[in-house]
Amino acid sequence: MSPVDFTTQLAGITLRNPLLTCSGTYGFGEEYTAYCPLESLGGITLKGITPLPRLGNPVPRLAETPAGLLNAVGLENPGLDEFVKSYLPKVRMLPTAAIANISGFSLEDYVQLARALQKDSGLAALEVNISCPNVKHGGMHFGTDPQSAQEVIAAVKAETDLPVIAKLSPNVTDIVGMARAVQLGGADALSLINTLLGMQIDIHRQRPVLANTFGGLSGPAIKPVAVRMVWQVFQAVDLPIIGMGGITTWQDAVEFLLAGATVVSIGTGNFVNPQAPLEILKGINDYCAQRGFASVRDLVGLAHN
Amino acid sequence: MSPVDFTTQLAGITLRNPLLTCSGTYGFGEEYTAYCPLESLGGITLKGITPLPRLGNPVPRLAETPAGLLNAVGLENPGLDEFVKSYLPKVRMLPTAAIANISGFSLEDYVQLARALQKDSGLAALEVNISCPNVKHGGMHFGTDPQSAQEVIAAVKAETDLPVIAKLSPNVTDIVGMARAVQLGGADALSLINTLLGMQIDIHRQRPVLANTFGGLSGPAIKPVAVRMVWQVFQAVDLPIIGMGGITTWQDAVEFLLAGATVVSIGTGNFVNPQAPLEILKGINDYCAQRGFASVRDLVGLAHN
Amino acid sequence: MLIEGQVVIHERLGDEDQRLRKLVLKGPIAQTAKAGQFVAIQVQDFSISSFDPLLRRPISLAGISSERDEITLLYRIQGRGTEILARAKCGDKLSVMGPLGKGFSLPDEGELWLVTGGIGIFPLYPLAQSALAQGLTVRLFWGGENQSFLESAGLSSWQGLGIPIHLSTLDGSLGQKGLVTVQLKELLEKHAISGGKIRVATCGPKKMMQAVTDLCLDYKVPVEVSLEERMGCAVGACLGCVVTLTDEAGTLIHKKVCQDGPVFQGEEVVWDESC
Amino acid sequence: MLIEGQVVIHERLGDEDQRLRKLVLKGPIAQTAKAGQFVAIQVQDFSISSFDPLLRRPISLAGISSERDEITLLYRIQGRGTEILARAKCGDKLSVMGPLGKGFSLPDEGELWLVTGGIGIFPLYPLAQSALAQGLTVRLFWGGENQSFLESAGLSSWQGLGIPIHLSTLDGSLGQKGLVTVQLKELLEKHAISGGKIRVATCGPKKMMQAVTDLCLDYKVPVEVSLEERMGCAVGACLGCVVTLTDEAGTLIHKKVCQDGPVFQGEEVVWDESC
Ligand SMILES: Cc1cc2nc3c(=O)[nH]c(=O)nc-3n(C[C@H](O)[C@H](O)[C@H](O)COP(=O)(O)OP(=O)(O)OC[C@H]3O[C@@H](n4cnc5c(N)ncnc54)[C@H](O)[C@@H]3O)c2cc1C
Ligand SMILES: Cc1cc2nc3c(=O)[nH]c(=O)nc-3n(C[C@H](O)[C@H](O)[C@H](O)COP(=O)(O)OP(=O)(O)OC[C@H]3O[C@@H](n4cnc5c(N)ncnc54)[C@H](O)[C@@H]3O)c2cc1C
Ligand SMILES: Cc1cc2nc3c(=O)[nH]c(=O)nc-3n(C[C@H](O)[C@H](O)[C@H](O)COP(=O)(O)O)c2cc1C
Ligand SMILES: Cc1cc2nc3c(=O)[nH]c(=O)nc-3n(C[C@H](O)[C@H](O)[C@H](O)COP(=O)(O)O)c2cc1C
Ligand code: FES
Ligand code: FES
Repeated sequence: MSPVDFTTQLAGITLRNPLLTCSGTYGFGEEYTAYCPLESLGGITLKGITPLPRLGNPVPRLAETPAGLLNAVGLENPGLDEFVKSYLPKVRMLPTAAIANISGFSLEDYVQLARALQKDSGLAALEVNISCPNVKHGGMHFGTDPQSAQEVIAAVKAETDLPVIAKLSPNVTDIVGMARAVQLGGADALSLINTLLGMQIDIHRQRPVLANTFGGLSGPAIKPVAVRMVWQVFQAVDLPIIGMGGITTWQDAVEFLLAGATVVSIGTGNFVNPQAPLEILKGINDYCAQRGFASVRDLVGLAHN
Repeated sequence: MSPVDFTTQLAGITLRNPLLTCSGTYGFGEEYTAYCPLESLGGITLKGITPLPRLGNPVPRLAETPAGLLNAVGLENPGLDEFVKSYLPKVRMLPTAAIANISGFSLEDYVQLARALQKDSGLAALEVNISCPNVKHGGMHFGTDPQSAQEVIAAVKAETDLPVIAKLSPNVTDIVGMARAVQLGGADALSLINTLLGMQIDIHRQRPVLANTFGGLSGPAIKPVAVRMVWQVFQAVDLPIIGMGGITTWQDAVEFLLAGATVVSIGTGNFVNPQAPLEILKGINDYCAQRGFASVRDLVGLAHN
Repeated sequence: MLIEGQVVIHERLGDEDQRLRKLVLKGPIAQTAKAGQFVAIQVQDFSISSFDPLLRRPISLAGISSERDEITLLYRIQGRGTEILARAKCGDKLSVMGPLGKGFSLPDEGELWLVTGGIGIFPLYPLAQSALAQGLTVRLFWGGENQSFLESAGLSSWQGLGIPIHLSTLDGSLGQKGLVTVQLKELLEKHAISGGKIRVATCGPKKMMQAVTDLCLDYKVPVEVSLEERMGCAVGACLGCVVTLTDEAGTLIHKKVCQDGPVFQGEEVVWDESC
Repeated sequence: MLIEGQVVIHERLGDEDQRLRKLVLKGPIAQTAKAGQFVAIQVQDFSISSFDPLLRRPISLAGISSERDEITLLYRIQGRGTEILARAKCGDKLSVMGPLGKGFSLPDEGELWLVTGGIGIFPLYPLAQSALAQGLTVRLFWGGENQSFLESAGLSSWQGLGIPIHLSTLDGSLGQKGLVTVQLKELLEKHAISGGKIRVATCGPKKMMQAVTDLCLDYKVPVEVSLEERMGCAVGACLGCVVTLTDEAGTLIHKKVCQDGPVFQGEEVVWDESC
């Protein structure tokens, strides 16, 4: 049996395998190395950055829900300058592809971030987060209005020579409409999905658990919604999809590939099992080998046939 | 310690207590009587009906997900005439309030259903399902477009003397906008939330698990989204809310009350524990008694203070 | 009813390869239960409050002892739910709804033929017991993968009943090689000539039950089939578990496996649509 | 590291009312662990694949035995996660990440005073052991609800160390009635006069740690505090568990309890914002 081919093309970049880690769940790449060697990953997506440094929301920032996690980190990050100065040099040395994740509160924010991050930065791509639900002003707006989404992506695209991945919010009536809009804006790929907006109430204190009241729901609980959106967008829009939302086991990853994701990304799953990426790669490999698939690419969208 | 007052007013009806069961999960009231006496409930919401009989979707109609359930029953029901002839006489005799749930594929469908169901039918209220995501044509439309939602509710309201409850879909960008629209349409109360649209893929068969491909996600997994929507709508819209979505334990029920629900409704939770309503009532009672709340009404929206 | 059934026996059934388990639970369900009915069991001890897995699992009654207030469930470890169930220890308490559905019916006289494949055998044992207690003649046709399976799944208990047994295996390691329907057909043919009064009850893979039903219709023998479908409520409230049948007028209708079944008249079932 | 720790001992600690448990796990975590570090433990046997509850639970190392490859966790059954954890049986395998975070530091010389309330005592025992092994003088101030709690939570083990112990209880049933800080203040006052070299390590309720820190600052005694926050990743990757500190320049900054802590210098902590 010849080995399964894992190499994957995404928006012009070649990835060792179709496995990424999600922005905000894998720091800037150094935190999980004792559990999962970075060279085993197709790439990592870095924590979202904004032009200015942010302390983010007060604690509690996390709440556990049935098979899910609410987070309201609020985009804590060192800001663009500090990122370029202190983090980027280390990121360049990482033994895997690194995708920056950028967030903003205005079109100008995105433009500023995109301008500073070009191919010579050593990054593999830019993921544009137009969907973070935690920030009180802006954020939500770009991610739920097709017109603004298109504009942001077009502006970013005009500023950087890096491939541009548009990360969509699931908190919309029409995910396909959003995907079409960012395609018009020039997106090279799509990340689906960010977190669902949720909240939890502490019945003893009679107050919201999260200091920010609302948070983003991630983890296995949201997987059925994420798979559905990947499925719908795969059918309607001709862009490669990075599928995410609740992937914790190799079966979950295969489910996303079959639904139409070219690449899958592990977020909250890392918290549950810091070796999840390794186990998932092994599982995908065995799945392909047992069924005679020569390449992981053969799985993409197969359940539509 | 005086007993906790459970009586609840909802859209002009008086309920024994603020506990309902959700449409589609409690049949027409006869199925669960061996586990939960109907007279212990504030009321039940009947399975959704349409003008004509429907066989619904093929099987499999159900798929289990992490802490959730996908269903694609597809509105199987005996149709209006058979409902009035064979079911309504029994429903009238039920020892608790019965709320009919009506669905349609056109404005005329809703009008026809509303016209046939008046106060003299013995029903306590009409819940208008503008949100069932399972039906391929229509259905989704009314539930995701504010204008249509308003029209449907206004049309129903014009035809029946029963209180009208608008049941909203969570698959929208702006739940508050939808709630405002149905308020303009004349809704007397809101039901929040229906199911989230999701799907699951069988990785062995490489096909969607549900015969209908998509299904509605219910159960504990969606509770954070439901609580968030109840919270948002409570803040913005002055209509009583029937909160639902994942309620399984008394703690869940209290969470919805604190978020702003006047009444709570148990759906998938009945499948997990057919005595859930009884345990929830006891739990709410003890919670109120221990904290000195004279009435369950005192809990409604308390977490906003 | 809803009980907290205490685990009295929980053990491997036969070869570990077969992944079969025997679970005996203490509780009053046995009092009102009959063969062909099932329970909906929560797979984790009720003191663990976890919503994953969320739903109860339907398992047939494979033993009903009203004297001892015990029910026996025989099951195959199939997926996540049954894997977790298999970890329940003696003394653990499992939440069980039941007895659910309508069981098999017994003819007043004549012969009851049980035709089954694989673990479809499990609900038939209490049926055989009731039939024998009522003085009926019982005959078993049972097909399985191989000898190891048949022996693991309780062959010796069946032999203990002293009834005629027609075995078949796919690999020929025990009984006739091939499908259970071959022997069934032979015997139906013989009885058609002798004119004995027969009823068939069948449970097992859908394809087998369909073939059995076809044979029975050919020979004008009434047949009851036990169907499976994914369940939500298990009491008829959610319409999750419907099967398509034809009513007397030939119209396609839906019935609920959990409440109207799991046992249906074979001739009513629309095979390509159900299950 | 990530290990599948086998449950060697799992037993009630003291009075059942206190809902305390002792859990000893076999595995190589002990090799590199030091006092003040913690593990992130999955509450169900890893062979059960359930995502509810989803997250690991952080529990401090209350015993570190590198010779026997064992770690000891002492915990209170608090909610759902610890309730499920409490059902783990000897032989079960639990997935454990650790050792995590940075532990307490030991002074080179002088006295180490441990000041704690409630179950904040648990991580301090290995710290006392290390300090004693290094020849330091150790003194314990421990406040609890009542005598039953203190005895349940391991008072006799502490007495076995032969160090001076200052107990206080809210109801006066053992030691002084009142808060632990009363005795701490008295002794700090004395030592301020005698001029002995002291370091304080504290762990317990936030209010207590804040009061202890304030006292220590008053008396210019260095103090390390062990903070708690809800955790996602437990390795510094998610920014879920931040605490607010002031850096040297007086600027408010965030640090991560899981990676930068859980032990911080008391004077850095911004109490009203952290935890
Ligand atoms: C009326 C009835 C009686 C049954 N009696 C027995 C019995 O006596 N012994 C036995 O071993 N098995 C029996 N089954 C099948 C048994 O219910 C399934 O094997 C079991 O639910 C699988 O659960 P799982 O979590 O291990 O598998 P998974 O595949 O992980 O289950 C996932 C979901 O699919 C459902 N599901 C999977 N297989 C089936 C199936 N065949 N029928 C219905 N739903 C299914 C589960 O309930 C669950 O909701 C019966 C099924 C029905 C409907
Ligand atoms: C660094 C650290 C060390 C700890 N060491 C110990 C110890 O040695 N012994 C002990 O008994 N407890 C310890 N705790 C507290 C312990 O983690 C919580 O009691 C436990 O997580 C409660 O989980 P639960 O599911 O039983 O409770 P629930 O209240 O149901 O938990 C719900 C959620 O809240 C989180 N949570 C609840 N309480 C706390 C808390 N105090 N701190 C952080 N997260 C919390 C849980 O992790 C979970 O995500 C420690 C906490 C931290 C942060
Ligand atoms: C703690 C946390 C922080 C996150 N931060 C970001 C972020 O900075 N930018 C972003 O685009 N997405 C962020 N996300 C969303 C994830 O990247 C991912 O889209 C989402 O969690 C769904 O995947 P999962 O269920 O596998 O976690 C964050 C998620 C979590 C849980
Ligand atoms: C099997 C099933 C059938 C349903 N049928 C209907 C229906 O006919 N009409 C309707 O308005 N909602 C229907 N619903 C949605 C529920 O009434 C409820 O809004 C939803 O399930 C969320 O609540 P839960 O999580 O408590 O189940 C159905 C849900 C389920 C699980
Ligand atoms: S499982 Fe609900 S109707 Fe049968
Ligand atoms: S728990 Fe993730 S950073 Fe500390």
